[in-house]
Amino acid sequence: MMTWSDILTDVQMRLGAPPELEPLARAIAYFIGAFMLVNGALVLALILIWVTRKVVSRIQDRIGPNRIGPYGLFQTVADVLKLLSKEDIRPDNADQIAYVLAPILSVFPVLMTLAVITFAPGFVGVDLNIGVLYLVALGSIGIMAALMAGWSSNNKYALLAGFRVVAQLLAYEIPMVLAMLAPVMLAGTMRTQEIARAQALYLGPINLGLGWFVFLLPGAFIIYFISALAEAEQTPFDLLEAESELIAGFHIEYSGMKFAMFFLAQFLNAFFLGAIAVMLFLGSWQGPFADQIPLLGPFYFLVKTFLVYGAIQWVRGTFPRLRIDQMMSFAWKVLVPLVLSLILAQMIIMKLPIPTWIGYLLILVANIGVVALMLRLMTRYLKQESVGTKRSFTPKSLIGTMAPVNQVGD
Amino acid sequence: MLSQYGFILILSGIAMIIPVAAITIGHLLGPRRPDPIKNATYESGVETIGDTWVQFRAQYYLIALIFLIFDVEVIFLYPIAIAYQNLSLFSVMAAVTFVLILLLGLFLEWRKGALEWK
Amino acid sequence: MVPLNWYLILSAFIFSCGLYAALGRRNAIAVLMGIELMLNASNINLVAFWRNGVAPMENVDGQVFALFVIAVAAAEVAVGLALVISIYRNRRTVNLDELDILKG
Amino acid sequence: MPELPALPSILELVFLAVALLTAVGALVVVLSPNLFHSALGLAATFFGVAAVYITAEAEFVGVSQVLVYVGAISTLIAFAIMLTRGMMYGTTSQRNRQSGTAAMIAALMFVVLTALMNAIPWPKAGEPITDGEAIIARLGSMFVNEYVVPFVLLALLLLVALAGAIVLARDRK
Repeated sequence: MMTWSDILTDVQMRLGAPPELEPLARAIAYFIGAFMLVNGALVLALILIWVTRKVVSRIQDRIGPNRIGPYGLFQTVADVLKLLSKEDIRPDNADQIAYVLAPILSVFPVLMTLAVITFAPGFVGVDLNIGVLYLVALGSIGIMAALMAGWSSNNKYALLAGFRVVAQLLAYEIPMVLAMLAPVMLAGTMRTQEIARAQALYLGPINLGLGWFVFLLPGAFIIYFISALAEAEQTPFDLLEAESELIAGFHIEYSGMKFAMFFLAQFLNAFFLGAIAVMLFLGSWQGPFADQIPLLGPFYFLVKTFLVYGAIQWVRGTFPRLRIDQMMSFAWKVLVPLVLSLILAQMIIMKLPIPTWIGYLLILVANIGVVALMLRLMTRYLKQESVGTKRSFTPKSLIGTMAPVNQVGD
Repeated sequence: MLSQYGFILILSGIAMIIPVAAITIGHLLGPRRPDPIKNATYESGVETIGDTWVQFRAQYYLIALIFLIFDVEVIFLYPIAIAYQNLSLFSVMAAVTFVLILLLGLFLEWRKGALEWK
Repeated sequence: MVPLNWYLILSAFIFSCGLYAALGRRNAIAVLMGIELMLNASNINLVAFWRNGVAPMENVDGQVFALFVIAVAAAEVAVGLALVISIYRNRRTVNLDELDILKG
Repeated sequence: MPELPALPSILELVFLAVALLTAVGALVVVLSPNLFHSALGLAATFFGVAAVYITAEAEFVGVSQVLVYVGAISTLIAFAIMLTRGMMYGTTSQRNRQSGTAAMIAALMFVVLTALMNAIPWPKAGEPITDGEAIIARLGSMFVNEYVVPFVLLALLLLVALAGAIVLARDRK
């Protein structure tokens, strides 16, 4: 299997590089690849911010950016220029080193995610043996960044928000990691490339490319999706930096480009968590005829990722925020027990002496059972909550009454 | 195999340089007119009283604690998942016991009320 | 390959730092950090000896030990810090030389 | 992928850089008067140690190190520092009465150990590793075969530690 780095190295060797410089050629190939990946991600972020603002505006019956460029396309560029020209304020009693380091460390892990994302067969940064855990481990750096930002600003609100963010990230990381264990166990590998390959579906010699794990593990997928929303600090889990209510939580003291770094990290993180969902559950580049026409692979991958990202924005545009106690108990009392029982069921089913397809069927049944249980728990909880919020009056229409208010005692 | 990590190394270099460059450019391009009010702690215009000392509740510690224990158990489950195809029934029972003890721990915390966010 | 004694010297350095923190700092949390450093140093040794041992593909015991050490260190730090917090609640200090309640 | 002939020297350079990061982090932990700086230094050390594992081709131990130490233990320590603050910006010394002796013991220890490590003729470096994934699978099967008793005992230990720590740290009414 030729990977992109092999091809690039090969090209350099053909161009007449001496054989003893082969490691250097490989390093140059790696550098080109890494450079393209990172810059691609930055351009993607520009588009992504515009798409997000447009989509959420439409959902909420607004227009969104429409002044700069056609359809407001260059709004983000203008924003970046504005942020560049802003004063770089450093609070007097901030801890200078940690204060500067925190925004850098929040972008760093997000960009590092690119290393194991599978765009097409052979086109993955590197196919690490620990791919899936590598993705999880990068999240730990993000946690440290939030902690450093909160603490070094020397502001009690930043500190409190930083701690709450960390508590949220910690609480939802466990269900996320355990949900990621389900496809890893099915594929028997942590290499993202191999997981993608395991999601092929052969009908005779033809690869239909529809053996996506989501068809087998819908429960694990939904749990992953919910936890990913919380990890990306997206609505309904964004109560710590609710743009419309609070002043941005732990990065309250940041201005200019440092603030932009947190912003960039958050957007790209949401997108990459969607990409991870695609890699683990939605078949990565797999799809009909992806084997025959190589260009379809990256196309499928990007389309799926944008769809998942769109779903995240859809949720963001429609759902109200949770309270912090609801959020915490949802992670520990609903998601973790459910995903643990799911893993337990999968472990036992995979060792039962039955044909594979019956095993798959049983896993599917277990997953659907988990989803049903989760929905049941949630509806029960919502009913229980809605008792306390009875309306004091019944509005005549949704918009409100146009009739003049009765003047009392005049 | 180690040459794979060469890519990680190069990528981490670039991923470090990008935010550093952005912040440096922002620092150079932006105006610099510090004054004591601007550089004071931002609390919506209200003057800061006392230092950053806030009373934290042990709840945060408990969340991190539960996370730590679960994290440790997760790192033991992943290699088992990799080796799963070749494990005997006895080994699988050991792994199942491991997960069951994990669940037991969770229910213990639940009963003790460590999961309530008050 | 990196020579074995480079790993060992690094590990000796970290161990010495940890030893100093464990013996010379007043704050209980700093002492716990020192203990963590020492455990990490021992782990470096385990991994380095595994790598330089016979048939590292087969005999992965060094890595198994390292993982067990990580797990036990996690349990240790959890209980240790909980003790520190509990002491702080009762005595309003975490400086170890002020905790002389058992002095006769 | 072909084994690169020039890799050893590059690997050694990388190791030296990583070791420097680790050592500086460890020094910050020990010498910084501010406890939170110590915690950050500790996180840097943990990260450096994970990179050291990777130079030794123990990928899984490296990633576990990042997950458990950087992700969980550093955070736990930071939370504990916040819960027991009050001395953080205080003027009291961070060192106790025996710190001079402790420094001497630690320095002596380092010198003796280093001399010892250099004196012993270690056997030449080990065999190359061809399949990293097989090692992870081997780890997994060893947990539930050769090391099954410690494995289950470990689960019990973690359970007991969890229960005990929660009883100790919980807010009392």
